[in-house]
Amino acid sequence: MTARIGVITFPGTLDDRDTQRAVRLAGAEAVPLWHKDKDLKQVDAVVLPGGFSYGDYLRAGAISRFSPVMDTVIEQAKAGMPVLGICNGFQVLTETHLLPGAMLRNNHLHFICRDQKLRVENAGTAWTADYTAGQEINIPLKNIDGRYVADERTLDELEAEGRVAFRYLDVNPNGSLRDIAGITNAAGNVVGLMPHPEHAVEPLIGTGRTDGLGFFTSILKKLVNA
Amino acid sequence: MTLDTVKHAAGTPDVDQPWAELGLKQEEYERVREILGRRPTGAELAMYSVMWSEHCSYKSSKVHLRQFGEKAPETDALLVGIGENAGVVDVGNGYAVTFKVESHNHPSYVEPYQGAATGVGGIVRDIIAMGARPVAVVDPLRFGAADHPDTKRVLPGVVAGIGGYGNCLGLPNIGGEVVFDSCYQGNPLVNAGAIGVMRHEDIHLAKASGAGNKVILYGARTGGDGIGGASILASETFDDSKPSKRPAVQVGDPFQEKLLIECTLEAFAEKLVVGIQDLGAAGLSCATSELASNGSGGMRVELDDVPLRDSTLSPEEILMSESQERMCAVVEPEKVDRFLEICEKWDVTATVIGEVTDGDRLEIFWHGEKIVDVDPRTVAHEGPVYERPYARPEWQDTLQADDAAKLARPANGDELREQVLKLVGSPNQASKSWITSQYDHFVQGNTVLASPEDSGMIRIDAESGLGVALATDGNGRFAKLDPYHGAQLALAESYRNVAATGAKPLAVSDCLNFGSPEDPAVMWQFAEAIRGLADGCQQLGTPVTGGNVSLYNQTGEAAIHPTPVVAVLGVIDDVARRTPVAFAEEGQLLYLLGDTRDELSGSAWAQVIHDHLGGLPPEVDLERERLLAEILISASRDGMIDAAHDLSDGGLVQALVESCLKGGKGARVVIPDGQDPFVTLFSESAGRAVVSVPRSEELRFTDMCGARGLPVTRIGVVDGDVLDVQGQFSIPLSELRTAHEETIPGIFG
Amino acid sequence: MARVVVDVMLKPEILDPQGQAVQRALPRLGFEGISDVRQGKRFELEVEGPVDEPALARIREMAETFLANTVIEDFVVRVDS
Amino acid sequence: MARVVVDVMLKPEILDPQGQAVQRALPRLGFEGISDVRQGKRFELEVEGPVDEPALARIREMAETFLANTVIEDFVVRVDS
Ligand SMILES: Nc1ncnc2c1ncn2[C@@H]1O[C@H](COP(=O)(O)OP(=O)(O)O)[C@@H](O)[C@H]1O
Ligand SMILES: [Mg+2]
Repeated sequence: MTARIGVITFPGTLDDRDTQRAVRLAGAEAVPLWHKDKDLKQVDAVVLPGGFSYGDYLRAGAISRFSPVMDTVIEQAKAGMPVLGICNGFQVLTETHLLPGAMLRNNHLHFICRDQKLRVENAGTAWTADYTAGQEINIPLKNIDGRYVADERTLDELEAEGRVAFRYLDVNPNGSLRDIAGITNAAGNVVGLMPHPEHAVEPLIGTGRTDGLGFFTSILKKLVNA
Repeated sequence: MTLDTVKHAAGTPDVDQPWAELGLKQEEYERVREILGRRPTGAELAMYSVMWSEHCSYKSSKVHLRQFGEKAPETDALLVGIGENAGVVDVGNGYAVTFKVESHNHPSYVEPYQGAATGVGGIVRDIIAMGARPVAVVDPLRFGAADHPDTKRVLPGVVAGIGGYGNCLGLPNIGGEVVFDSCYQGNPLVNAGAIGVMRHEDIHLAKASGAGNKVILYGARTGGDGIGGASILASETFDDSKPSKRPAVQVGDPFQEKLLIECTLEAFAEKLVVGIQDLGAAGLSCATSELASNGSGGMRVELDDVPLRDSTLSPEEILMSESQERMCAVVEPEKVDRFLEICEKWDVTATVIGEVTDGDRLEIFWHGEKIVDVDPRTVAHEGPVYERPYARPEWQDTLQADDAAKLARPANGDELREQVLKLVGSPNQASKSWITSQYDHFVQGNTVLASPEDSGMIRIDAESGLGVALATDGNGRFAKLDPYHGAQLALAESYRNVAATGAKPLAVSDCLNFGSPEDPAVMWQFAEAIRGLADGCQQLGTPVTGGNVSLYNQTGEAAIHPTPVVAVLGVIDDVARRTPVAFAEEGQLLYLLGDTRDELSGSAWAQVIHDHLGGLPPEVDLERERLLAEILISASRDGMIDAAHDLSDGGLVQALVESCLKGGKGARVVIPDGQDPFVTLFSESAGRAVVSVPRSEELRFTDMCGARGLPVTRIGVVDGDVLDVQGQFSIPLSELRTAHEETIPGIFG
Repeated sequence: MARVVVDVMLKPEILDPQGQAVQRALPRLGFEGISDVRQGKRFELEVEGPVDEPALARIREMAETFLANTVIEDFVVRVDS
Repeated sequence: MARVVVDVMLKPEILDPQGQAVQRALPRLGFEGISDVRQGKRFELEVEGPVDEPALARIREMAETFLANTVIEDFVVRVDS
């Protein structure tokens, strides 16, 4: 028995097929989910992939957040189902308030695509158990609305509770407050980050590194051992 | 206002029509009347005028473009050739690849962001229309001088537009070019290319057949975009009271296009589509007339059924509108419901607007009245053809006589060092990563190589590792000196770039950017460039599968440099064998392949150091290019080389600097015995590459080159963090990096 | 048909790089004397039916839950005259 | 210090994909009766010194040449009260 991991496609989602591939490479079953369906097809976890859902019009993630599928995702996430939001998926998660803060236009105002070094700050979440706390990884980053902001009180709280899951190293590519690249909710089942682990799962492709595979093996182990 | 119906037109032969304002010549208008046997209706005039424009009819270029067919080399690889939306090439394992390059030059000068964005949108629709999933884009760009204030307006907008559209569409940008030259000041060249992949059986064509089949228009609603011409028609002839305030600028909606891709591919997968055509230039006029002309029957269209964004549009305007993100499909009646369901799933507006008839006329109705009744072939394919006069300009001899040999050369190591830094930091030779980092390279998860590499490479089959490579090149300076050989040099460079990554060159697409065809000198450049390209493709065995012509790129009397941009597509059996440009392994040996001659005319050195353009471009030897390619491909396949970089503008030293910086490793270089250091480093002789060879492979590699007769010279070793040219100069990588990487952000950042 | 305008601006404490970029460019273009620039969004809504208090209340709710993200943005709803 | 507002909207005949996306989403969120949505930009400028006719004229010029892209956009300048 392996785990079933759902990958949601919104109109304008771009990285759904790559994410499915990453899920399969990790050894899990990838289950495509459609934004108009409330039904999650009995998956054990859900990934909200990257892209420009609804063209990022209005605000990134703002329109997708109201998709029927998200009603169920919000409900299940609150009940403990693991949810990972990558890039646009992270933006959707902040719009739903499953994760605090918001994502704004990069401080340099350009789209940026680069290899990005990160530190895994919290290896205790559902999606990071295969990493060690403090581990440095290098995965692609690509976005134009990647600047993480939240008010000081929220930021302090995130830090105090160890909920800053990933921090940018060497360069802060977008002006995110406190170099935050990704965060988790208090329970550790909902994680969001801007960089793209699913683009770093095969040695030949993209940056040529496989530093992102750990996200998908982490969740697989957790689900299979559960 | 009376509707200008066919009947009305027949009864009112003497009405004054604004054919001149619409860009038709007197003879052309007369021919339309002759074809129809009466005067055209307003709607017919609209259609003929856009379809017979230079852009749509290729009336000045057709007679020359024929050579691509006439001289096409024998090949089994070509599945669909010139004449369709894009050519299709067999790449093995049942896969087919379609690719094409197009220009969006003028719109990008007027409105850089939207012009460039809609350029990407247009080329991608051509790829979808062939039945393929688009998998990558490239963007060969040319701007005026880097430090000109208008370039600061145009370049950032163009780059943001290409990125904004392509990124949102989910297409990795894997290559392109950025060239600055003051000849492009008022005429930047924004070319965009795309690649798509499909199975052989999925190839679709733009053709309407099967009487009773339905014509479905789907995608964005039709608005008043890009119909300056039609508003002349609408306002001046038919309704004077109407404001002719139609935007000539089209705004792109990449989100809509992404939906269009997905819903079209889903419809293809369910075999719902008989024929398909994208809507680009000339909008519905083009789509309906081309579909009908290519098909077996006629077509009947109810224009009232076209979904509009602006309810005040006249029928002429609807026919001419260039609203983006629209497609037209021909679908069997019993499959229409399923087709519409798929569109609905993707929130795409879709409407049946007509059907294929068993006649041979294209008939268009408005409010129940017939406003168009034409033979579609006369609109789409039997437009005017001109044999424009051409003549070698008098100044060509003077230009060619003005050789770079007279220019002062660096006299010692210190001067060489200084010029190397100047060269690699000049806008044309500097790193373009400020630009390319605004493009997504990774989306779709199949990118093997992306800029800055010799060519972009995409994996198309994860199981076997089958992949394709694409490079685009053009050198307007060489083409100005000698358009015939300049075009061949562009082909040779692109071909070499593909081979350098380990892929076998298969086929060619091109985008021919020139000045006004009404100038005999420009026409000569154009004719020569095509002759050169067609001869070159014949010799290299790579057929031209399609392309695009952009004329009238000139300001007043001043034309741009003739700029044929050539894209070469290659295939690689296993992307695991690809060769990158980076020197990554200390101790590996550097070999220079090919012959270096004293060829500095038209070079980057002549431009950067002396602002000079004159003389003859480097010699072309296509047999040598073919041999070099074979060696590079074999060496890659058999694991004999770990890095390769072709030599082109900037010569050997430019290639060394790029490969060192990419790999973060220095090199110790020895100038071969008896060679002039300056010529060795800066010459732009064609047919060359530099490779990095593991010591264990040295003998095998040099033996192979020797056996096949390719000159091979050991020139150094990968080592340290300095580029050291022994006995001449030495430059730390950090200093090279600063020079190379800070120029572009310094100007545009 | 009436038009209702919703203005959405970043909260004052949130960094607005777009506004800043505009402000920094102004002196170069020869425009002096602008001490701050903020860039926000303006929505023009065409409302069917009367724009009475219930209608405005609904639009305020729409702005609050959808047009603005109140974590980072403030908004103002007003009837265009 | 006075505040001048510059509203920049796409010309009516130009496609506004953002506004369309918002409008299409509204019924799904339960907001009916909005027949059109256009999305534009709002700039708030803090002006040093008096906002007299010459100052406004300069700001209009700034809007025309810089804040708006008049190929596709219209703008309105007004003093915020
Ligand atoms: N420079 C060229 N080289 C080869 N083929 C060309 C060239 N220019 C145009 N063509 C071919 O002529 C046909 C018509 O071109 P075009 O009208 O631009 O196609 P579309 O409207 O589908 O973009 C296409 O098949 C195109 O590939
Ligand atoms: Mg086409």
